[in-house]
Amino acid sequence: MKIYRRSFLALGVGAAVGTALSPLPWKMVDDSSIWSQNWPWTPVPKDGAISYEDSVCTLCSGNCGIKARKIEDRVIKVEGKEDHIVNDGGVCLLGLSGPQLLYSPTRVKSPLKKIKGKLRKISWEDAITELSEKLSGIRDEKSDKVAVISGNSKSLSTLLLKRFLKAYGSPNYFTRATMNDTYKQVIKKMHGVDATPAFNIDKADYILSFGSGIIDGWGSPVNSIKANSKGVDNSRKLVQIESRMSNTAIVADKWVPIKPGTDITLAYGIAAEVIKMKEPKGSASLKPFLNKYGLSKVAEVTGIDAAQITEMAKDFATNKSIAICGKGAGNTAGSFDEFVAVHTLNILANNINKKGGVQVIKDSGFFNWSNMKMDSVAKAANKKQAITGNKFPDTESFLNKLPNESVEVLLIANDNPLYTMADSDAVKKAFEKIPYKVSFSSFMDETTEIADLVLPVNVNLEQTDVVSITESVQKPGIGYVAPVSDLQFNTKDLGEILIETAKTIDGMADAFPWDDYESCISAILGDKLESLQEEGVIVNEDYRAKNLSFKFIAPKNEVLAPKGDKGVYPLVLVPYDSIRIPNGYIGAPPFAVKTVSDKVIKGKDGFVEINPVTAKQLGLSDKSSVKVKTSEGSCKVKVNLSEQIMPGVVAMAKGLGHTAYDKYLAGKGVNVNNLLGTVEDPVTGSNCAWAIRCKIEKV
Amino acid sequence: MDSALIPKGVERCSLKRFLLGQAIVGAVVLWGVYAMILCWMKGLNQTNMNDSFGFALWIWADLAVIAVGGGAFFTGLLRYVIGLKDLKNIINYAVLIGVCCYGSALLILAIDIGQPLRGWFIFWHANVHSMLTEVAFCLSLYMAVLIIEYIPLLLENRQVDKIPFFHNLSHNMHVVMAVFAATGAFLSCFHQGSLGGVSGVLFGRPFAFREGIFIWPWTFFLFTWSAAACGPCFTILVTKITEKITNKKLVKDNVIDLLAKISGWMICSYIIAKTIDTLYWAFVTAPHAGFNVMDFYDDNFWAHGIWILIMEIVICGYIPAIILLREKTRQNQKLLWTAAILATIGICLNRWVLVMQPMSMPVMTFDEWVLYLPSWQEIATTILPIAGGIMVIAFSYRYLPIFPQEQELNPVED
Amino acid sequence: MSTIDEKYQKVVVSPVDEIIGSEKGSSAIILVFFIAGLVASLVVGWVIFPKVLYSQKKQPFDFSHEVHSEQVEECTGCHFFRDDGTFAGVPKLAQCAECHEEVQGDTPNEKVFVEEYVAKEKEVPWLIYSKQPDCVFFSHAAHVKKAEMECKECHGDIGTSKSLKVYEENRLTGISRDVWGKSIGGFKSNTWDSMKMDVCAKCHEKHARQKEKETKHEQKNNYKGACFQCHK
Amino acid sequence: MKKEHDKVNKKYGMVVDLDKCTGCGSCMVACMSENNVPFKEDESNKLDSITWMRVYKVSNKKPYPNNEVFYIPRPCQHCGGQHEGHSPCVSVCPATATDYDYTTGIVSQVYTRCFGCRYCMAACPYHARYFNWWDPVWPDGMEKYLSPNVSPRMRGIVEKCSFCFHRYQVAMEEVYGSDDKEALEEGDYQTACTQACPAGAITFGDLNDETHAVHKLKDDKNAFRLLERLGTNTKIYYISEREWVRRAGDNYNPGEKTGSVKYKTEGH
Amino acid sequence: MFPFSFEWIWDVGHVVFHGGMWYALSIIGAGMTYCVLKAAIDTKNGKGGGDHH
Repeated sequence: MKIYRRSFLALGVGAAVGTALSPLPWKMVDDSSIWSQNWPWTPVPKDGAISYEDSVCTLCSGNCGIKARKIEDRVIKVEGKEDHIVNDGGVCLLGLSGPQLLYSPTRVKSPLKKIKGKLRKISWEDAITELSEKLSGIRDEKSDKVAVISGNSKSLSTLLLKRFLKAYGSPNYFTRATMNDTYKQVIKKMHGVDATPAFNIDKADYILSFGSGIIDGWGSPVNSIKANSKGVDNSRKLVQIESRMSNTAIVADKWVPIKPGTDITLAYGIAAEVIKMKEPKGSASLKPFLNKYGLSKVAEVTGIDAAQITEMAKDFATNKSIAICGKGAGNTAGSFDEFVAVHTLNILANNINKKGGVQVIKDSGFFNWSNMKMDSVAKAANKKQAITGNKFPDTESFLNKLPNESVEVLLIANDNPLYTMADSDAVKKAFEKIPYKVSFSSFMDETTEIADLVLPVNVNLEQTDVVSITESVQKPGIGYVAPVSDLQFNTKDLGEILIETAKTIDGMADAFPWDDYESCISAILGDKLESLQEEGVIVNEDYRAKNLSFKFIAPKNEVLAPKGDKGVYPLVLVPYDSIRIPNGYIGAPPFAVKTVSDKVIKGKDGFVEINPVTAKQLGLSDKSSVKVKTSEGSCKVKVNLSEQIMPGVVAMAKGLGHTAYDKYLAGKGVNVNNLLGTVEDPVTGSNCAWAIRCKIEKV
Repeated sequence: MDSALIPKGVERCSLKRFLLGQAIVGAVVLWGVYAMILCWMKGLNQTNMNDSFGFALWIWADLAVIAVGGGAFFTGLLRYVIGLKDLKNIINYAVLIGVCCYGSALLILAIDIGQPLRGWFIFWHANVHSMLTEVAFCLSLYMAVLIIEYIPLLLENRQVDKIPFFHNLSHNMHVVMAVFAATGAFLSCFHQGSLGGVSGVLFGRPFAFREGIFIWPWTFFLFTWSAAACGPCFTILVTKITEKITNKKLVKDNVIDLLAKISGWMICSYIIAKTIDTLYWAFVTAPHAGFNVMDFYDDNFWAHGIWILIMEIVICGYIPAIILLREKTRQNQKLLWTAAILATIGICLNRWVLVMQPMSMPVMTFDEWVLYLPSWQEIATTILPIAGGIMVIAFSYRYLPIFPQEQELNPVED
Repeated sequence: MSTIDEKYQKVVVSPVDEIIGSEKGSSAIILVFFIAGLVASLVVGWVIFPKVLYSQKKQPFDFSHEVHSEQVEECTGCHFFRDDGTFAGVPKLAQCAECHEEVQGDTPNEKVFVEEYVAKEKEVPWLIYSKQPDCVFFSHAAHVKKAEMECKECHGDIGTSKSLKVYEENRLTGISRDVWGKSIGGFKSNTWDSMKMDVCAKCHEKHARQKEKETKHEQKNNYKGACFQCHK
Repeated sequence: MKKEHDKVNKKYGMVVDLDKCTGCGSCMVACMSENNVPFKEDESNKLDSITWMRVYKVSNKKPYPNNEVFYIPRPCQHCGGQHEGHSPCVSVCPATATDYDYTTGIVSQVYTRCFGCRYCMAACPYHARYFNWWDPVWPDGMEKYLSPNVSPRMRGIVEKCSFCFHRYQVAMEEVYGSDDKEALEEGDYQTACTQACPAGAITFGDLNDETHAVHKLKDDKNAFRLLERLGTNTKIYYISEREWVRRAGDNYNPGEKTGSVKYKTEGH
Repeated sequence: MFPFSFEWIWDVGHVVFHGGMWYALSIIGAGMTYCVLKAAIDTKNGKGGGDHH
């Protein structure tokens, strides 16, 4: 027994010594650390040959030139394309997130059809048959009961969609009106031409910005930021007039807080002062009308110091100046009167079609559309008016009219109205009435979730398309969207779907004479296609519209009051655009969400920005929970005390509060659109609401 | 039942009672082990540390246990190298406390690092300029020394001692113990210092940064000095607590008094040096970096207020120093208790301040103060070694002849 | 003191007697047990352990470098450099298919290759002996083109091999055994016996010191701060 | 010998024009995309959110309407320390997992060497270092966009901006492989953030090379560095015409003038 | 850690630091070896009785 115990001990000691003298323990120690360096659950990206492929980004209407870095057939990074007319190497964070969108699990991976309340996979063949049967079935009787909601895209495929609806026989094509659409009408009315504006802010010496977020996504976002930097290099002076200090106000030389809605008065007030200093040709007709805008009155209405107004006027009159408008990113239409007032300043500055001024750009004519052959149904329908009447076919107006209209089929492309439109509860209700909704979305967004048929389109890195580049770029042109990635899922280009469908509907085929999408593009671009594909872009050198007339228009409104009863809703809620939170039809990808400040989202909570003075009056402290109520809705958020906002005004970021998409986005913050209502501009008919009255209650 | 294992001539409580007590402590240990496993399996997301608070509760606990464990090396130094014979009556216990403290420190370090499997890189790929490397080397070497100092005690267990080899081993180790003790003191001096250096060299963190000599900031020397000063107080404190729990006098008053007196002189000299250091830091080092010393104490008064400095230096520094220096006061049991507790709190507070405040404090002008509250996993894993230490001490006390004077002071009548 | 002495007296007398009793015989047995433990654990550590640690994997089919190097002279003929200087490594199917569109010769491996891979346009899942872990960035251009090193120096005589050896994979780390080296003890006699970091470092350091002597420039970076040159 | 040493070695650095920076966040995302930076469900706790390049919004703290703000992008500052290589983090790393690359002046971070003691994070006053508290997890399919040039990091280690060192490696491959290309040109090696910045606010290059833009820009009268007086000797320069912005770059005692406390460091 | 490791440099830092470490390690090692060997010899010589202390 005793021997056994001690022998056992000896055996153990021997084994210990032997083990220590063998590689086993040492190799195990080494290998276990190497194991920790190569854990099987940490991905190892596959290596291969690097290549770059050029394209144009279509995630917003900025249309930057991009190049995709690829390893074999994987897109690993999106970069800005150097020397491109729009962005010259720079790129915004949404564009950079392209690969995340391309490989996102929230993408719609194949056509889907709602069967017994659930979206189920179907083949493309079935999907197109389904759509074509649906459309054919009602074409003879009520072709005008089919409507389209499309994003504000200037791509060839969107034009095909417009053509599709026209050839089908419905005038009901709606799009979201932007500041450019309003400005176009101003140009039409004041200069008598059909043209698009562009603003040479990079070459102006003095910029009066009426709330335009030059670096917050306004115009072509990257291009505008570049223009701002050039301006900084040239020591330009930028004056930012708005109630909340946006990023643009931050880089501006001067932030001028203004009482919400009084921009028209200020613009004319400045104009009145300018005219006193210099009297441009033809401005005589303006003079009597400007008499209404005495300095002291303007100061009182706008809440801006009279001396400051005089100073602005003086600077404006003595420099190479430009005035710009279109609030925030300019993704919503503005008030016609306000735009006229601002454009009046530009006329006074004598900068129209001049270097550093407002460029009036005519259509390039690069797209060579053949005459469309329409059958009798289409011809008859084209005489009809759209649901919104003869005004701009704004999606918001359409949605407002929807409750009293019957629409049989609604096609939705490049937009997510259930999220992006004001008062989404009302939109949802209106949508419920429509028996058949077709979504052409790449992602399972809010609208796609309730669609009856989903025809998933390619994302920007898979698309083939041609876009016309106009937004705020000094030289307009067209860009070629090349597919830089293989298709990741069973999706198609919008143009492809439309052409295939059109061919199967009686009477429509003639309007779509091309064999396929590819031949359609080459037919429309003609001999320009080859150089376009090679260069990626064709610039329109001769772009300025000629023979402009000049005409001043008196405003109908002097102050644009935000919707709501001042007694019940004492505060003004301003939704703001942040370039870090894409708020269009594409939800913010994880990269973008990651950059958002903890004063905008914290956990799942959203915030409302309040001046401490206002907060004190309401008895609120930083980070306390509150309920924001407007006439359209209410939501729960937290307070973010900020010195960067006027007392009496509160602000909330756009782009949050999604219910669809993935865990990286859904459920974070609130969708400020739910709180907003629409205000139809009396002239343009577009929604020109930029704020709403609200009240804030402690929770 | 276990009477064969209990040293001769002493009285121990019943095994049942002992095991019951151990079970309670053992439950705490299990809780700690559970938290430890969570940290190892799931990673450090189990803690409330963050990118601003990369060093937090654990590092403080590390520094604190090592500081209070300083009693081991300093008593060892006094006993074996300087030759204060009287201290042989407490050296065993000082070593035992040291083993617990250093064991705790190593265990906490093993949990604290993000990649425990690669912990050995600190030795293999050592960067000799890093204070942490020095800490790791000296800490593990000194741990080895402490174990060597503890082994003879283990071998003196009644049953083990019966085996001639172990008996001889124990005897021989006793013979050369002075060499080990001297090496231990050398190592300990360095790593106590390098622990001070850990924050003292952070020239990017003006709160922690100190001037110094060559690569050694003042905190290097202050840490060694303070550990030597307050460590014995902790030894006294633990001895006193043990006496309270066992309801027995275990060490003669003259031994405690000697240790207390030495500790008093050490604390006194340390706190003067600390005061000078603080003044130099407040009026030279901090302004040099563009700071007013009051910038260092702000935001949340209870977490980072100036009281913490006053508490550390005046209440937990000068007061125990004064108590321990005067024979009359240090021989008053209540005041001795007070001094020992205050000195222990003081040194822990010092380590706390040097770990937490630099993390909390904004350095860039646009930074903000950061508040940090440890998660339960951190607390459990920090309590784990304390509970473990209690168990080790309890077992050792029960089965090993820790206190040479115990029999004499508590004659067994049977 | 007497009590303590008494205690020890007792210790020596009572049960310990038995243990010390049969001293001679027992120490021999103890030695035998000690040696048994020692030898057993040495065998486990040096012989059995490496067998267990590495799994043996077969390549999809066999390949003769010898045959190919008769047709293609340089290694870089197949293992080529891309225009941007990067190294392509093991050839892709398309490259092989340039010659192997049809079955050439009559080896069964050729048939497998053409039928299973070329015809089906499936890349061959080669197991790469010299594959370094993901954290390593190795510039073939720097070594082969700039420093004009021979392939052999790291890869050995693979270029003249008639068939592909068994691929051994470390079960724990997932890395090819050729990286650590065949010898479980980590000993090496040829430059290509191991491809571990210290092998790289040793060579770099040697060159740096040599260069330092020649140019009188401090080559600090080559023995300090060089980690980043190969790690990513 | 020192002079020669300077000539041979590069010192990459960055100059950021804060008057141009718009806070758009492109640099942050370009960096995340380039460097396989992971993301998790909730990134709103900025104390555990990995953003090698982080853009701070800094206010002058004055009440409305005198409040002013600027944005400042903060990558790793690649400190050189008082003598080349004595960066706050490099000198403290116990396992040499972070190191000073003398040929480029870049502070490296070797993820597989790091064992996660976080001492470097304690040492860095810029919060430029990030710990991987979690295992990196990409949603299904998204790992397809990961770049093979940068290893995805494992849980339990520290990571930080590397000045896109892998781009230097890739650019050097071309030099090594080419017969006629002797050295890198300015445009050959640029960081992802520099390249992406829509405002052109970031300039990157070799601070030692007179032909590079940064060489001149760093001596601009309005140039400053963050926490210069601590002696960190950083390689990120900032430019602003606004005095208060420059003053926010460092801590000042009452009465000290902005920019009055430039720290004397080797090589300057 | 070891002079044959490529990370080793013969400079003051390495020599002082590692010198101290190896010095301590060798004392501990040598001391323990001595104790163990002496104890083994003592045991062989039949010691282990009461002639301690």
